[in-house]
Amino acid sequence: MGGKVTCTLGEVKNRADFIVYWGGNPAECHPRHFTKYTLTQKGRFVPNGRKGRTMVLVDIRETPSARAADIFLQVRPGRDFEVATTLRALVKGQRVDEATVAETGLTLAQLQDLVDRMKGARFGVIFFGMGLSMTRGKHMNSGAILTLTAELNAFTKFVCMPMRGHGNVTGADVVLRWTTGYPFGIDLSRGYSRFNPGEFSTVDLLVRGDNDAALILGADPGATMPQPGIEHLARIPTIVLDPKVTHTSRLARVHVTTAATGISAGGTAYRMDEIPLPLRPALVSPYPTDEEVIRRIREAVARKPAWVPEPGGLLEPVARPV
Amino acid sequence: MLRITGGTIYDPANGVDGVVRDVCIAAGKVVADVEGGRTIDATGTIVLPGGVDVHTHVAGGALNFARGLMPEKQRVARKFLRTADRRGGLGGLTPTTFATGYLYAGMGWTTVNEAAVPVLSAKHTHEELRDTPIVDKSCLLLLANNEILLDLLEAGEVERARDVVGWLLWAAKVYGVKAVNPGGVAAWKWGKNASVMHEPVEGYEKLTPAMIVSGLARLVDELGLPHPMHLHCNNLGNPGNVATTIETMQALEGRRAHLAHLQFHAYGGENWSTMRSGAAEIVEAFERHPNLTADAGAVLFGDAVTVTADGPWQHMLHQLTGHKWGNLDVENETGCGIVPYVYRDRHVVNAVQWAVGLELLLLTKDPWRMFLTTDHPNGGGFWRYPEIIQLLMDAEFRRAQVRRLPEAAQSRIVLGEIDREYSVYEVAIITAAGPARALGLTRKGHLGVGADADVAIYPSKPDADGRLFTYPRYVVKGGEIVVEEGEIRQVVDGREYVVRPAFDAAIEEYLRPVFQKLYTISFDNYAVEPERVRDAEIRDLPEPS
Amino acid sequence: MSLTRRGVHIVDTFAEAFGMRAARVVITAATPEWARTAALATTGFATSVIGCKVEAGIEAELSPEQTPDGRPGIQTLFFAFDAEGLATRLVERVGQTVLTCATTACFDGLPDASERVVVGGQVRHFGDRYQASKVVDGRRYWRIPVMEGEFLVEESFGVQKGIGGGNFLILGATQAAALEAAEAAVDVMRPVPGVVLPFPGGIVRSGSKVGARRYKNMIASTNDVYCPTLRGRPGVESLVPEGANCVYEVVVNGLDRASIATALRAGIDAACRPGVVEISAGNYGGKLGKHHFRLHDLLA
Amino acid sequence: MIRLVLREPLPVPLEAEVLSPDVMATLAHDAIRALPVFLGKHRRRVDDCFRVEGEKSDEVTIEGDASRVKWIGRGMSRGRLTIAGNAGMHLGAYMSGGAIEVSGDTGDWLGAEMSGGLIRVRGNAGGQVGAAYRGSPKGMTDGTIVIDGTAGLEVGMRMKRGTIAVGGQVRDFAGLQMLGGTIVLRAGAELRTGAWMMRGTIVSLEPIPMLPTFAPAAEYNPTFMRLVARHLSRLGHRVPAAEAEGAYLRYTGDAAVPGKGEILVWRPR
Repeated sequence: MGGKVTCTLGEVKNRADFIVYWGGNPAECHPRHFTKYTLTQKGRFVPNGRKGRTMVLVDIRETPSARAADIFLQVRPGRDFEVATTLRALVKGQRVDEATVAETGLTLAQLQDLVDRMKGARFGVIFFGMGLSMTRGKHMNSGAILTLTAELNAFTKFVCMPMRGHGNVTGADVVLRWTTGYPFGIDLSRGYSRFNPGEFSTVDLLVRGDNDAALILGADPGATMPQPGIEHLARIPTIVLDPKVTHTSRLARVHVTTAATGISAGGTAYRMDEIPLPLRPALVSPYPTDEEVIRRIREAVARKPAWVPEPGGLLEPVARPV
Repeated sequence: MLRITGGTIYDPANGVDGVVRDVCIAAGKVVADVEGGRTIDATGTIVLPGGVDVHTHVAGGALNFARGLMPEKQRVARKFLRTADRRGGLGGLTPTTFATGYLYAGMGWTTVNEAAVPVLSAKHTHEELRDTPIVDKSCLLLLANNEILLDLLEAGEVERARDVVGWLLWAAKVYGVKAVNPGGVAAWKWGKNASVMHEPVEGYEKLTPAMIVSGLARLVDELGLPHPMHLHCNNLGNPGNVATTIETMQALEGRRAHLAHLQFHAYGGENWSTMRSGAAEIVEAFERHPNLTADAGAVLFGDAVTVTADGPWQHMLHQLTGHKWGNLDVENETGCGIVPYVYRDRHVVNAVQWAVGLELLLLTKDPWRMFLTTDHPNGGGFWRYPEIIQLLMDAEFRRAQVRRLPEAAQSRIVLGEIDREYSVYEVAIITAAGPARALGLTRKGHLGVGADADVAIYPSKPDADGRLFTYPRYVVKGGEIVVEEGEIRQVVDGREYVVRPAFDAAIEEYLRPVFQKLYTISFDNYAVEPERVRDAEIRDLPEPS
Repeated sequence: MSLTRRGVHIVDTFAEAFGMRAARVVITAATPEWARTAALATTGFATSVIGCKVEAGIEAELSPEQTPDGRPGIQTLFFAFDAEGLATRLVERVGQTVLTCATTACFDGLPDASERVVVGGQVRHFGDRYQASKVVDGRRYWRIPVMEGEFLVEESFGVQKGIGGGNFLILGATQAAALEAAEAAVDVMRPVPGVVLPFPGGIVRSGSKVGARRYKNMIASTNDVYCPTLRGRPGVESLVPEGANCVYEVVVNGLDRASIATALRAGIDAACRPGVVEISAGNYGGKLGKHHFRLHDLLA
Repeated sequence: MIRLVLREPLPVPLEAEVLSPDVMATLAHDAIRALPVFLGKHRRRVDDCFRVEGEKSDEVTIEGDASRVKWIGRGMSRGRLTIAGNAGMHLGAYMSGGAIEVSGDTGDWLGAEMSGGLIRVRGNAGGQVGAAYRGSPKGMTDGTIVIDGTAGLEVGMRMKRGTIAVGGQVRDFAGLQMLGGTIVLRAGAELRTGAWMMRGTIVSLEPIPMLPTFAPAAEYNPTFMRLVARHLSRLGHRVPAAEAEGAYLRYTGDAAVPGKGEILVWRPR
């Protein structure tokens, strides 16, 4: 089994001499990534900055990020899993079928060269974006990168990191883990947390129409969900907390305008490498913060007769702790 | 106000060994006497100070990483259903923060020491400790691979190093210093390790693990920290590491130190096929070094999750077992690795490990120096402490377990020949009085007047499994009854212990540029804001000696 | 009292047979011919436990509908003194004669037997870790890569009680008449389910007695009392009557008493024909084997 | 026999792990009606949602569109469960024995981590048939799942033993990280069949796209396929094995692991 081998961004800045971006366009989507953390920064053990680093971009189209790369590998849409799986085999010196490899848009020679460079690196890192994790294969595409990275450590130092989307996804992920034990796709209806992406994850709930209400915070599913999901949001009581009008707020029953976190509301954000950063608001907002609105909703709910989960099912025998 | 009457008191710190008398509580403290208030009839029970866990991993980036890494373990974990006044949670090997509080208190433990905190993510650790109810908490800062510090030690700038340590401790709002595999984690940043005490660390000219050990121990003493340097020795888990551990004891040159989870550092033999217990040698050396305390880090058969800053060891374990592997290197400071593990009684190496933990506890004559831990969750869940206590208190039961081990294992251990049986008094020492003293928590681990009113009241007869200490009748925390008949009755908040060492404030002018060169966040965002720590009890330390 | 059938005198004696352990091995192949080739090889040199450590024979031919893999097959029976012995022989013989034989596969014929011996689980080692196990419908098989493709053999085989050494003697006026009678007997005995005739052609010309008079270390030696040429020789209590000049023995092993009795009854009846003087049976005074078949009871 | 008829369509999912012969076999009528089920976050009685007939039997029939009823037959070890209609997620998960028969479709996680017994689905199944739950080291360890229609993603993910047969096409990642057992795909699969498989057999009667990490070995007629064919024909699924009809092209992989698994693709004469 693979796992997850990663680090904080400073490790990349100070050590990485080989940097792969896969399925992302940092130049446009994470504009400061190159300069602040990865590419052009001079690092403790990479005193020459950009000159001391090799950058590879793997993507389905030649984005502006390609100009920053030393090597651009254009993979056919939806073939990332095949490429990563081939790399896993090559890393271990296994034979692969050249003709089938070619169907990915990359040649065996190109992939073998990439593997040789990866193994030759002193400290390598792979950043994988939503072009990988949100396309056909989803979690298995990410899984392929995670496993490849773990396996490379038999040869040299290698780490990887996901580049997540808008909002503080990482923060939600971190907090949910210590409060419920799981990062996302969590159900609390039986009085304790259960985890099953595909069953409890938002998009699946909405598309199946399993939920009869929705409270939406720091996200705009109305812009990204499949149509059945959007229709369900419009059908049920949907409440949106957002500083601005969004696709979701338009179809919601209630839209509470809140102060923009980080600009006019404080708090803590977790960076993509799970480092907590305090947010210091620069402006004052006439609107309440998300936190305040949620707290007031909780207080209002607390005045109603409390729902307390009842045991009695056989699903999770509450035995001696294991 | 509360009076606990009729119970048999075991309070080793005050020399009380099984005396029937009242414990009186007012305003969260033990007092000489009270008028009125509730009375608990403790007749036929044994009354101990609330347990103190000197070494555990219950909060912060590493443990939270582990939570996300193994949903299959949470799925089978104990469930705490939400009630009107209690939040829900999951138990298991990486419990959610709320469940951590319930599980410790539910067993009679009221103080825990989180043993591994990087400065960079200390804010996160404190957020989790804030959400860990009932128990009081302290935590230790990972420093033995902090590159700013290692550079100063390499350069021999001890004065400045001391100010840096002082500044970092206060920046992180922690209670003490932790050293994990000194130099080895830094080396791991290049995929290397540091398992030889007197060879320079990868990337350094002179600096050796031994120099880091002695240097850091010295700084800790000079800063006058209440808890000595908390040391996870080099070469963890490897056959023959007895030698490394003894070299480390010598490297300390008589300075104070607490050796963590000693079980993992007490193996003889040359390789996995000849690996045997080195407990006798370790204890012999340990007793020659009165400057040291230690905890067992005992392992129990069954599921575990190895969570440690010892990155290189974890990669080894991943390759050994093929189990999933989590690794998180923290810039300039430390790393962490996670690998799920199962200790099997049919597996010779595991059987030896099981025996070594118990041997350390049984061979060490002075219980005030060797404490009960499983290095949770590395050796097994902390909620299994009662199983270890049973093994310590009942030699016959223990031998029966030994006889069930593989022949090959029995020939590599001495556990079968040990007759010692722990008394309740000694149990109170290794679970409460001793750890509290080692941590320098003067109001913990005893029931004398002025002590925090943390009391665990257990039935005097073992339960159906032959165990004491599994289900307390009552647990009192800070004078509040939090557990009754093994059930959580009331959820209170715990405080956090923090030290503020004395250091030259000008050190910031040195640190700021170095920091900005090495790190990726603003120096002004580095330190933990005081308001982030709930109910901090801050202890100001005197000027360095 | 005396019993005759079609003028043939049936001696009032009994055949003495022994309790053994039995296994049933089903061999399938691409054609009936290849199945039979493998079956003959694997049951070859298996006449008597004394010299071969196992007794075996072909029990029946199976149509594709009757075999586990839907190919033509042969059903064989193996007999030995105990399960361990049986296991060793089966591993040797399946390994040397079935594994090696073109297109064959090898299945347990007693799947419901509780007592089992590991056969495929041993033979698999020929696969040098390239073999793969496969469980289908609750039964475990091993797939062993071979030059032809893949040899399939079942992990374990059922073992049950069996009986060896059921027999009768045909005493004829001439060698030709005696052999004719014996062949007639074998023809009607072979089709009986649950039995095999382990000797060449099902017939023994060299009946034996336990031990030897002169060679101390012989386990068995020629049955002198039935050797026509020794009649009248001093010291030989010959049992060959007047007019008889040749004796053949027919030996049958089976899974149970009933099937052996059926086979013996049919065989003796078929052997009662002109030129046969007398039908008798071999025994050791009843001391050695616990299964006795009285000829008169069989024919009653 | 016990008969449960769903009273009306469910507004939200119903978790009803008590709907299994093991639970009901010994219960009297009233006890069955009082069994707890969970409608969303609220605990209800079985008879709040179902009309109940009969008692004390390990023959249980469920009627109506139960496509939102989860965990039916969870961990069942005996008896017969018949569903006249559809069933929701986790049907027969963890089951160790007995038989489940579904006339309609089922949701995801059908027979997940089962260790024995038979599941027969006349309609289509969702994803993760016989799979391991997220993070678990292994999926189904024995038993048989037969689906007449199609199935979704990750069919047989990490399965260790047992047989899965699917009449219609399956989606991506059939046999993902497979550890053993047999998957028979009578109408082929979409992408990434056998990805990262360690051991085990995937049979496809239709040509399927191959990962670059699978290598063709040989065309032959493995004898064990005759056994599989016979086993499945008894369950109404015809699988060819005879030389006369064609042969199987054997691919080995997944070299990424590297694994000892096989994919057998049928080549008709």
